[in-house]
Amino acid sequence: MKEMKLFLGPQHPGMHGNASVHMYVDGDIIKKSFLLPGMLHRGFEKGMERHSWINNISLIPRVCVVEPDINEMAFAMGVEKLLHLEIPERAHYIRMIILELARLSIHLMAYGGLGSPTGLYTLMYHAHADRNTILNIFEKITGHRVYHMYIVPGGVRKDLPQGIEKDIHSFLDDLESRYEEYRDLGINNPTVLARITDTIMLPAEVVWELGVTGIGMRSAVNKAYDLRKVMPYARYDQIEFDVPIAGYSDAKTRVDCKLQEVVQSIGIIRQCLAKMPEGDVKVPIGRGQSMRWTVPSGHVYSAVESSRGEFGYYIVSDGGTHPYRIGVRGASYPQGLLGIEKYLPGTRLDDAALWVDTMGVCSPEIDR
Amino acid sequence: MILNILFGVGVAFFGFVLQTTVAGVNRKVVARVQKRYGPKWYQEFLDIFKLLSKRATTHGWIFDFGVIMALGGIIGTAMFMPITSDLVAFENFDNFFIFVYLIAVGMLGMAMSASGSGNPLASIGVMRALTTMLAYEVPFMIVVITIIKLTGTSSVSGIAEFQQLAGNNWFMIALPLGGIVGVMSLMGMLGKKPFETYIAPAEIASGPMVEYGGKQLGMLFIMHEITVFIEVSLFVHLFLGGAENILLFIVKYFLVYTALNIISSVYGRFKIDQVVLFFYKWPLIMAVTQAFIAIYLGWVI
Amino acid sequence: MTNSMNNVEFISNLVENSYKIVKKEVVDQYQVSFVVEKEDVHSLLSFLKTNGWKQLSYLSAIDWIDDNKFELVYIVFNWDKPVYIQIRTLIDRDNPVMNSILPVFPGCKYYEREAHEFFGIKFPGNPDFEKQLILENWDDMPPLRKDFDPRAYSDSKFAKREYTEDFVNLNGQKSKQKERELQKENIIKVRNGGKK
Amino acid sequence: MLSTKFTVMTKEDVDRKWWEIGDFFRRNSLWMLMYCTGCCAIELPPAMTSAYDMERLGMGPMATPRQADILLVSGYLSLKTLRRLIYTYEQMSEPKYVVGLGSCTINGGIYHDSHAVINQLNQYIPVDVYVAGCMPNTEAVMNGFVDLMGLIKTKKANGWKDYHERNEWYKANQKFALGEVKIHDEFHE
Repeated sequence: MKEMKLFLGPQHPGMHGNASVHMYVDGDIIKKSFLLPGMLHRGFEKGMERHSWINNISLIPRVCVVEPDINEMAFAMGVEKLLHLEIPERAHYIRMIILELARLSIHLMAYGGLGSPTGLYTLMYHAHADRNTILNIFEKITGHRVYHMYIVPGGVRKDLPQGIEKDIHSFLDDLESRYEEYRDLGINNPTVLARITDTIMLPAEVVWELGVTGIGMRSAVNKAYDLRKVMPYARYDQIEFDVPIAGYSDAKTRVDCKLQEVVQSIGIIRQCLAKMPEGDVKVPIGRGQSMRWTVPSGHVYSAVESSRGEFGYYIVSDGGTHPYRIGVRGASYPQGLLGIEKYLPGTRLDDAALWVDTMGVCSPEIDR
Repeated sequence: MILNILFGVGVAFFGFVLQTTVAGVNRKVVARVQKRYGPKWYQEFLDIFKLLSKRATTHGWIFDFGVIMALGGIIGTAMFMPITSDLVAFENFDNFFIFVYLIAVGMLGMAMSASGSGNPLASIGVMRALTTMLAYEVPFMIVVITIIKLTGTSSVSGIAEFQQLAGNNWFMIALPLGGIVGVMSLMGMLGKKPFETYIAPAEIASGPMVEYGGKQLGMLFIMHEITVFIEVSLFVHLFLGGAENILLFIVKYFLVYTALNIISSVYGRFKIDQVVLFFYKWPLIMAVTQAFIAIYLGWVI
Repeated sequence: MTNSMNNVEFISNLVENSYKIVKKEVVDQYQVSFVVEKEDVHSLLSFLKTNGWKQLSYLSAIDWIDDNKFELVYIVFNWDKPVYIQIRTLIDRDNPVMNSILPVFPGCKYYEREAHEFFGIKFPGNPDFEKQLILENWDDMPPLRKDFDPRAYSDSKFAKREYTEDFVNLNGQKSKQKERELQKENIIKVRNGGKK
Repeated sequence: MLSTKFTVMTKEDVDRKWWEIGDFFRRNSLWMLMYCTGCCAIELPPAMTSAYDMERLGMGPMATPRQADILLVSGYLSLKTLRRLIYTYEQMSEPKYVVGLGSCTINGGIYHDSHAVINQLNQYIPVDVYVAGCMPNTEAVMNGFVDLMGLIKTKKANGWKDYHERNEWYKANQKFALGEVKIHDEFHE
């Protein structure tokens, strides 16, 4: 059979984001595939060098659009490490609430995104309806639905509004009550189950070889390798939660881990809301006019556990008002760019679209 | 003769209008399943007439001729369809095998024009459409042949009359296994969700209809609506005992189509090999046992 | 996890007594960075990999244009003993060549390709570091170097939207400061019960 | 009482009447191309799904450029995407409309000084409706679509005609910015 060249290209309903997968297909089986990144390149790291420290806060969340808060957190933690700055206790808890709400929103989106390649549009509609409630809560807290610019170096921009706990609690209870219904609609659905079992397998040595982290690693290596546990930042050590792990990583286990993480995140948010002390939320990181704040020179790498894996900022400052160099280590770089050559060949053409959702790839992260 | 032909064209037009309104209402029903308000009930009409009002690119004369052949073939098939036992265009021409034969003409037209469009995704979609057709035809044929054996006639209105005379004892209840196989292969025929692999947008960008735009797509939408009308009314006549008057026919038609839509809105999409394996496993076994029971043992409820 | 402070000591004296370290910085209990000579990088990375630092988290370069040097950064991480180790080395800026670490960490294939595209560093040993990865038909110098000005490139290649300068010149007007104070006292007076 | 004189309709009166009827159908069933070119595309899932439900306006996502009416340029546009966008735009069937989401399509937005992002979209393809905002809200996106319907009704949404008339100007701009519009990799012989 003559091999056919096919695109899961930039313009394709199966491709969430904007990268082009070139596939050599023989019949329905994919023989060779590689990713062509760069569609969303906008010179991000060059842009960060041209903005001052405080000015970068508006540019930072725009790296990955699906989950902007982890960028702000990684940048803020990096700058605070360079400054050896201690931020107030309440700011830590507010940061954790924002991060876990962001994790809930992206897990719901990824779980809903599972619906489009498998054809289950009802799941997509239900999941996006819930995600929209989270965006409304974010709008109440930070003023914008998607880009919050809320976690700044030195704490959090402003305190939580009055009565936000009521909204968050009502949303969490509602989501928890419908959690079983979500499982029946999606993962226990016989047709979806038939589609996602034993496809896009990720063996453990590929995890170490490429540096895949996050759910991909935890579901393949069967160990609780989660930065929130291994290297607890922002008071994660005072919150009890466990990390879903599994020994065999195929599309179904990864989606299952995602769903269990949703339950854990709900628990975390409840504990944070309960344990949150009173007090101020921000410590200025310099004196005088904010555009002229300087950060002592040094090299630091600060990493945060995003929903897709370890997301890190490598910040180099030469003591000036502008960062000298900021490198962004996207969590979907290894599993997106490198991984696709390893685990797509051999699967069917229909499973190629499943790769984006179960592996959790965010293409702006790859080409910054 | 002219009167019959006019009457047949009227039936085809009635089928198109009926199916488009029912599909529009169904989009609202499925929307409610998905927690939202659906579009206007006449949205399907708007879509079709918008498509007809647009200019489109053509990929050679096979591409255009195939669409015309598909639409002509399907309208030709719809002309023979009996609405109620007495409302039929050509008196004794509404034989079941005419429908099976003429639908193949429509499908062949679409397959020819889709592969004529030169897009690899379209040829994959066409290959999948024909394999799915192969898959659901076999069990459906076995059940229909048992029905023909029981009723003795192969004319669709004759079968409907047979069920009405037998005290409205529908084959759906008389041959329970046959009814289930009928529903499953109807979902395969309509391309409803579990078996929608050939229009799978997420994998092959809406399959055969990749290169269609504007007028050709409008004609294909009309063809799709009339095909659905043929298949659902065939099911109504064969399994639900036809209808004495038009109103009853419309009600039965609406109920069958809406039930299928609701079932299909909570199902994912099989891969093409899973579709064929599925159809050659359970429906085939059920059809054969039903045939054996109905014909040799004569147990008919 | 709790004894992470001596993790850092464990790894620093492990590395110090077997390699010549130019500079060592301990950022905090989870991160330490070593600056080494260019020749030691390969052996140090494979030494760390055998000791458990199996994951290459990040590889990139920094352009120190003042002292005409590129600085390559390798960040490795060990999930059992959570310590990020930055291995940094300085290479010459005019003819930047650095042997690829593909045999040690296969995951570095695209990192190096990107470093070549944005900095122009050559990585012999990596089969396809020359190919273009992110930029397409790029005709200027590698963009992440310090002497490349994106603003000039953008002005020259992409037309900007011209906004007409239609603003009203408000200088030299009578200042309204007095009316504002008058209004404020009025509001305060009305608020504590005075007549309007 | 004035008797309404029956005037014979000339050829282009009839065409204009048919075109208005066509506009009514085009207005009420706009199909949007499923192509997230930038970061404003994250506001589309809430618009398409149960939260704001674009289908009430008769709009829905379509898989291929042939079937779509609206090309949504959502967010910043890097050079590589612009090449693919020009391919997609030229594949769409007439009358087609372009909606520019986000301030990055208007004047380059936050990436105005970047070496890889174009600063003004209507230099390269004709744009009918702009929706300003750095990540415009979902209501703003829906409002943009309703504005587009108004433009179609008043026959002002003829960007595609403009693309025919000033084709050389557009092609010259594209060549100037992109250097070379054709894509050269082993897939596009």
